[in-house]
Amino acid sequence: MNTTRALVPILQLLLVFVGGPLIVGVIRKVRARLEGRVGAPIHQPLRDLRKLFAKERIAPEHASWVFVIAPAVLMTSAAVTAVLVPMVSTVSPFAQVSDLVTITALLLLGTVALALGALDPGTAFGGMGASREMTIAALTEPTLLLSVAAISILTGTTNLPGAINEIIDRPGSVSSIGYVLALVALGIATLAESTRLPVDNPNTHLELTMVHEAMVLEYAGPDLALVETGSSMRLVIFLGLLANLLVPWGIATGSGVAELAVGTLTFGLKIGVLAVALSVFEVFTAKVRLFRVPELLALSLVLSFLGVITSVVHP
Amino acid sequence: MLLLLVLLPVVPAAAAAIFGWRRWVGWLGVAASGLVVVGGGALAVHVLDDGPATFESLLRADALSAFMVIIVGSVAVLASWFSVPYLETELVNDLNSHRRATVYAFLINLFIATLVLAVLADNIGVMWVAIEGTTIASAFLVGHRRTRNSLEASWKYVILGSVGIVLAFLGTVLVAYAAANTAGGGAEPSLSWTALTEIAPRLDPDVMRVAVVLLFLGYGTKAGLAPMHTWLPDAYNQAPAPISALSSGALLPVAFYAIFRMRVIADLSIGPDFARVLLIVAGLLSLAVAASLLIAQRDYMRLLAYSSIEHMGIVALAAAIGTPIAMSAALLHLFAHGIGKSVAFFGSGEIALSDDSTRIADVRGLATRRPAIAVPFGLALLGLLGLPPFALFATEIAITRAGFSEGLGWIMAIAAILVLVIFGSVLLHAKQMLLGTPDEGVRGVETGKGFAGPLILGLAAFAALGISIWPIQHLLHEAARTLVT
Amino acid sequence: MSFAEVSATAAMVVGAVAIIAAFSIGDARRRALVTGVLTALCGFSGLLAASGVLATGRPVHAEFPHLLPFAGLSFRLDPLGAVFVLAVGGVVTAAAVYGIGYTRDHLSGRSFQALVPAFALTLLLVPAASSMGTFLVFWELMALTSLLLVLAEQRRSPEARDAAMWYGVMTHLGFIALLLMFSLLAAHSGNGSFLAIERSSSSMDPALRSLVFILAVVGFGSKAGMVPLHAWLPRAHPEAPSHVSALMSGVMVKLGVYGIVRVGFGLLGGGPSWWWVVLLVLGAASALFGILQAIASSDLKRMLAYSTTENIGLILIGVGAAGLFTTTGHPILAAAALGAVLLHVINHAAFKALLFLAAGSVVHGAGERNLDRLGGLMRRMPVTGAMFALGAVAIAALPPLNGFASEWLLLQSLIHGADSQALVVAIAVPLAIAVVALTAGLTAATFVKATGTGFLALPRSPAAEAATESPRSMLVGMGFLASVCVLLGVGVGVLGAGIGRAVAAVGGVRKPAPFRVHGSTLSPPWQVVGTSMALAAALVLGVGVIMVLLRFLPSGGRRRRADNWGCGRTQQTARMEYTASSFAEPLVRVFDDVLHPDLDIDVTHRQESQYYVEKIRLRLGIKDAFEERLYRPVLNGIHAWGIWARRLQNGSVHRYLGYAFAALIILLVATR
Amino acid sequence: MSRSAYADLLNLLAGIALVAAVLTLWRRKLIAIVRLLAVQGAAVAAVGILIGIDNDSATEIVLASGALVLKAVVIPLVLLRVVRRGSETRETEPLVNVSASLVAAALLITIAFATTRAVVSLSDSPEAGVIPIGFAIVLVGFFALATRRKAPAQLVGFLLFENGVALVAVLAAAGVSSVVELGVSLDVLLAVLVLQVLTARMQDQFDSLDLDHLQELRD
Repeated sequence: MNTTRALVPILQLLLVFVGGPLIVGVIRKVRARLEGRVGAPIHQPLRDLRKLFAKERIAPEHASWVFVIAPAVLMTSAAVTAVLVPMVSTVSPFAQVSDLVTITALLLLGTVALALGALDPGTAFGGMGASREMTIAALTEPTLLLSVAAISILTGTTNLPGAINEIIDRPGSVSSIGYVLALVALGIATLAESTRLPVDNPNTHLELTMVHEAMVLEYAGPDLALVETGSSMRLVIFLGLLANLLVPWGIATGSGVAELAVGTLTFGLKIGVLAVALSVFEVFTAKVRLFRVPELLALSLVLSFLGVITSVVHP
Repeated sequence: MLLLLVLLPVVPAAAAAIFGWRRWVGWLGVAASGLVVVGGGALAVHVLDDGPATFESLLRADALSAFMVIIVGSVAVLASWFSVPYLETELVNDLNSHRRATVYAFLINLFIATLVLAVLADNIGVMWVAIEGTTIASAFLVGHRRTRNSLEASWKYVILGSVGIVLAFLGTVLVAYAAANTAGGGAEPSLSWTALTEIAPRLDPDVMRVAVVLLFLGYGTKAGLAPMHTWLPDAYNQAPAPISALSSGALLPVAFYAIFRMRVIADLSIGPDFARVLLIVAGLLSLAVAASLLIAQRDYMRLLAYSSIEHMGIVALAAAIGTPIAMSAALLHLFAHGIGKSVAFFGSGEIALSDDSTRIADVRGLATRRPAIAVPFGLALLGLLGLPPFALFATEIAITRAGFSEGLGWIMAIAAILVLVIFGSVLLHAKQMLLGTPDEGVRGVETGKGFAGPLILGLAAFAALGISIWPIQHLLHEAARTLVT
Repeated sequence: MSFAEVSATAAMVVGAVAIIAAFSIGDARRRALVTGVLTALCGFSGLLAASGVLATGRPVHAEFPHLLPFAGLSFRLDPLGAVFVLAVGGVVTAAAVYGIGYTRDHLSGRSFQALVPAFALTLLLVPAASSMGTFLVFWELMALTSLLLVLAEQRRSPEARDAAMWYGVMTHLGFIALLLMFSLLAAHSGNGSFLAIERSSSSMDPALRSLVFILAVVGFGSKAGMVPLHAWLPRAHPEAPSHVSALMSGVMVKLGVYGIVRVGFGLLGGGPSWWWVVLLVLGAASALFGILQAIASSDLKRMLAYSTTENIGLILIGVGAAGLFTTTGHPILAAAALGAVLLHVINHAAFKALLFLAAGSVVHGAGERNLDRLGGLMRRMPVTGAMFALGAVAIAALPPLNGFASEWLLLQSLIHGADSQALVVAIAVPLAIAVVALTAGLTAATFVKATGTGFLALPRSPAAEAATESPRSMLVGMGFLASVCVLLGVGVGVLGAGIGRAVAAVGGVRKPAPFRVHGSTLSPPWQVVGTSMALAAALVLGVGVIMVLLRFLPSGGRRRRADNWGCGRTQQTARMEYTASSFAEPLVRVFDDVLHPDLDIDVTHRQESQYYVEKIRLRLGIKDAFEERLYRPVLNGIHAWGIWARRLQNGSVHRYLGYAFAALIILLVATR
Repeated sequence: MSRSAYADLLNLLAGIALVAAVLTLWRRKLIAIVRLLAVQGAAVAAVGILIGIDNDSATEIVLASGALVLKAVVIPLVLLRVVRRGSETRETEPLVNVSASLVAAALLITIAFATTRAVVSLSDSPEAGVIPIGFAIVLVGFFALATRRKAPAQLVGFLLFENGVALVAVLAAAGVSSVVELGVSLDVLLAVLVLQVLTARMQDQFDSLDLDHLQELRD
């Protein structure tokens, strides 16, 4: 019986590791279609990764060990978060440890590692990317934590599987305006954290406007692959978190194998829908000027704060 | 035995008069003061065992006067010990003539003798004569340097001092008058403390109220309490350092001794509140004057003078509280302040000799240039600001606590804030003098090794009092008990 | 004699021997070594004593009635005090070992070497004091010794002298507040011992109790560097020698927190909820203001000092929340919040001291404190760089290390406390969560800036270029603290039982017990054990696996060193790098209404044409808002009062006689 | 001598002393002021002698006559010698102009009488009745001391002040023993001598007796 429990983390890890690049492929495909282009096949990012892993490893001459270890730390934080966040089933050996506050801290660890890795080569663009990334991360942190607070106040616990079970069993306790506000704020934070369009244009080539891309300019070969997969895994984790909090039904609550299969399928479906919605949203919005981003994040902060206030007053 | 104590300092005075200033005359003075301290100790033991000792009707010693003799004696030892190298340096660099050194040696011992007499006097008239004697003895000491400023200082010192002291005599006369015409009539009413304390409850309150005001103003002048404090900064600025130390360490406590004695009679005759209000007003006024004049002070001798006024204000507040703990804290405060202030004055004396100026702005980087002076001077200043290893810390805490337990919380709070302003200003001025990089070479006179002795002994005593008062604890407790009605 | 008593007496004896040794040993180098070792032993035995008390829960007593006139000394180390003595012992041990190498050449004077053990002794004794006189005397001795230590390098730097001035006056202000507070308490309870005060303080009338609490917050807040009274902290800590500023920033400020907890919960046994809201607001203000100043400052040690204000702010938020929960009837939540506070006290002591020691090592090696002139130290000073990076990860509350453990627990107690019925809690606690969250994000940004610009990329000045690794003893000192950070990060359970006893010993707060909240059990603070243990293992394992897998790639894991790509430009120089000021510029721009940066840029054009620029110079000055608007007017007012008062003593004998005459007339008329 | 005549004589002498004190506020020339001081000294000493005769105790009479010689003759002569040696003989404009001084003197006399009402009521002896006048002299002397610009004038003010106290002492002198009386007068004599030496020193250092030179020691 507990074999399936042990299976869940490995399944989730594989699912996210492979699903990440696939989702990026899907977003690019939908975007191309909407812009009237054929666009590359969905599994193109996977092919790119294979190519990158085959290349040789390069590092700037005066960079220190930080440059080398940064991609590995980013990848690990993403992997550990993937294992913790209940995507396919709420039953897993790490359920006790899977806590909303811990997850936000792990994601912050990944961002900090990447920023330090970007500063190490000492190029102007690395510094600029790191500075902007840390500014945005510093301003999204309160939003994340406040929405986490709102959710855990409503569901009574910060433990994620416990919260999801709570929502599944008693949807009534969550159906308050506070919950909606918290999720909207979480959505904005997701866009900012995974550097999607309104905050940063992922496929821009103009260095001055880049945030995420500017940081990884100096990485090549396997290091670049690690960074790319790490970033895409973080995107999937965010989308999974949003999906499970918004629409938790379909996640495996017991430990039966059939339930697990159903859970995986529904998770895949939910992520696909969200990815398409995201790319449709990206087509219609333009990148916001860097010094307008704090105002956007201030909006999400206020929303999440209101979420907390209303969820406190509500019960 | 008591007469011996009073006459002890007269011996070196006579030696100075006959032989003029010699090194051995200086050391004789130190020995005499040392004997005074030892005598005081023996007296204390004697008094604690079998009650007050008397000599005819003139001298009487109870626990309080024994403690005061110890205070006067120890400050006298430090001052006369420091005078020896001080005068030698002045003579060697011919800043002063041999004749004036003789006058100095004669008068300083006379000064000590009158102080001891004042403390041991049984009759308030005799005490008055002794305290007026101190003013006269120290008048020429203040004018030791024969400059225009020292003349001005001594003129103000004598005029203001004598005016105050004559007011005190008027008060004494009124007390005698009241004693003569008390309801009981009684035999020939003498002015001795014991007699007065017995008949105090039957004294006429209205006359006593006027008498207490006059006595308080008179002895308050000698104690340096505001608004009668104005002579103090000028006198300490111009007087040679050992004399300022002796005056600050011994004369002010003796004046306070008179105030304490007077307060006992006042409390018995007109109730405790009258004297308490007077002392509180004087205490807070002194602290306020000291605080406001220390903020932008430019002269480090005057700085030490205002610090004396501040500490006398604190002692006045302690006396106002009146509980046994507050009184023993006040007495220990007088003792510790005397020693600490003497060390500070000795340090400033050396600085004046070595930098030839008493202005704070002219002295820079002393810690690097002359650590031998800077370290004791700095430590003494820290002690005077009430920092722990030294005694004033313990007394200030005890006084504040006693103040709050007597319901005088607000007054203690105001006093604490003024002490804070003083702390900041003195720290700023000390930083100006002691720290930083020294400028050009030595201007004044090279001060030799002889100066270190009294400084180190003084600092050791100052710290020892702060750590534990076990040896004099019983004496202090007895002395405080005599002052509490 | 129990184990705790033996180690406590050992600490005192060894400390005294260290002071004597400092004065008696002639040779400078040997003196530094012997004093350092002895101080370390003193600190370590203090640590043992504290852990003894925490393990058994039995306090250590000592009485010396004859010392300190009118008061006598009496000591009682109970579990609450032991938590702080634990932090002090650990940091003293590390700093002393570090000090051996650091002060070998330029600070090996007798007086300096004697002051460090004296300072350590006072730090150990303040939490152990159990009567008014004892507490005040060691509090003031601590202030005096640290003041003299800040002056250690006063010959070279005028800032050290100003810093000592600010520090001296501010600490004395705090002392005066404490003196008045303790006098109020002692007046009411009759004698000065804490036990007597504790018994009788409940019968004081509420107005006096509030006055006592306000005085406590002012007195202890000024020592802790709380916002309105923090001005001395960013001045004094950077000027002191690094191992002393590690002691000051790491543990001395914590004794301010100890004071507030001891008075607020112990002596007064809790109070009305507005007390705790005041503390919460002050804590939030300190946290925000501290971290914003830290981001904007490019002086390494000044940034660390401001970040101390921020962490003290977080701790005060925890204490305020704990107090609030006791008043609104949630004793278990209060215990959790207080547990978080005590845990963060120990954790912050560890990583802040580590960061200051690393900064000291940078100053020792590169001789430069300004981040804009450092850089490239990770390759030149690998151990110091690694230590600083580890400290930075810990302070940014990132998972594997101890910063995360206490921040996690603080947030847990706040979140679980938010949904109580009382309106004041429903408003204050969410605000607190928002502030804690914002500071967490900003701290991460600050320490990425510090580590990134300070240690990585190319050195920006010849001094940084010629940097050399510090002597071995400094590295050992830092290593000890780093291992403490990792140990507390991974195995925080080791402290669990002790902190539980400390919280219970505080009084006014119930013993922490596990409780069920909507399905999940939260047993403060032990539950964090499971999380951090597993997390740390997973992270380390993950990174290791990935690094090994990279070996098996077709390229065989060999790494080719090549020039930066830098979008096609070659010839990389240090001037192209982002400096600390430029890194923080976006955040400074976002928070410019708090920081009031005065930015002036002057551009020098070439003679030939106005369009060609020869040189651009940017100067970014950040003023401390409180200093400008609060301290400056007060100081100017006092100075004006001083100048005006000179008229009182203008030299005319007539005026002096006039004073005497007026006094005589007024008194005569008054008594008629 | 009958009681009433004795009381009237006492009042007369005390009155003369008070008038002399008030007149010093009025006169401008230093020599005139010193002469007034001599008159006042004589009057106070005469009161002493009168009381001595009344108590017919030889020591009191001897002491009072000694004081008479001292206060009426010796001190004024010494003062005159200093004033003549100095250049200025006129008191410059005093701090408080003459008319204001006289009004102040009147005010001070009323205050003295008011404060000593209790003292008079305590005992009905004729000497007690005269004490308020003694107090008035004390206050007027203090005022003179505080407002004169010249050193000798200030010295005279101090002596007036001291004579007032001596008068009160003699009148209320039941309990003050002879030893104390001797000590007091000795001290006062010494104080005057010290001030004398200082005035002489001021003369050769500032070659002017104006007290406004003594203002360098300030904060």
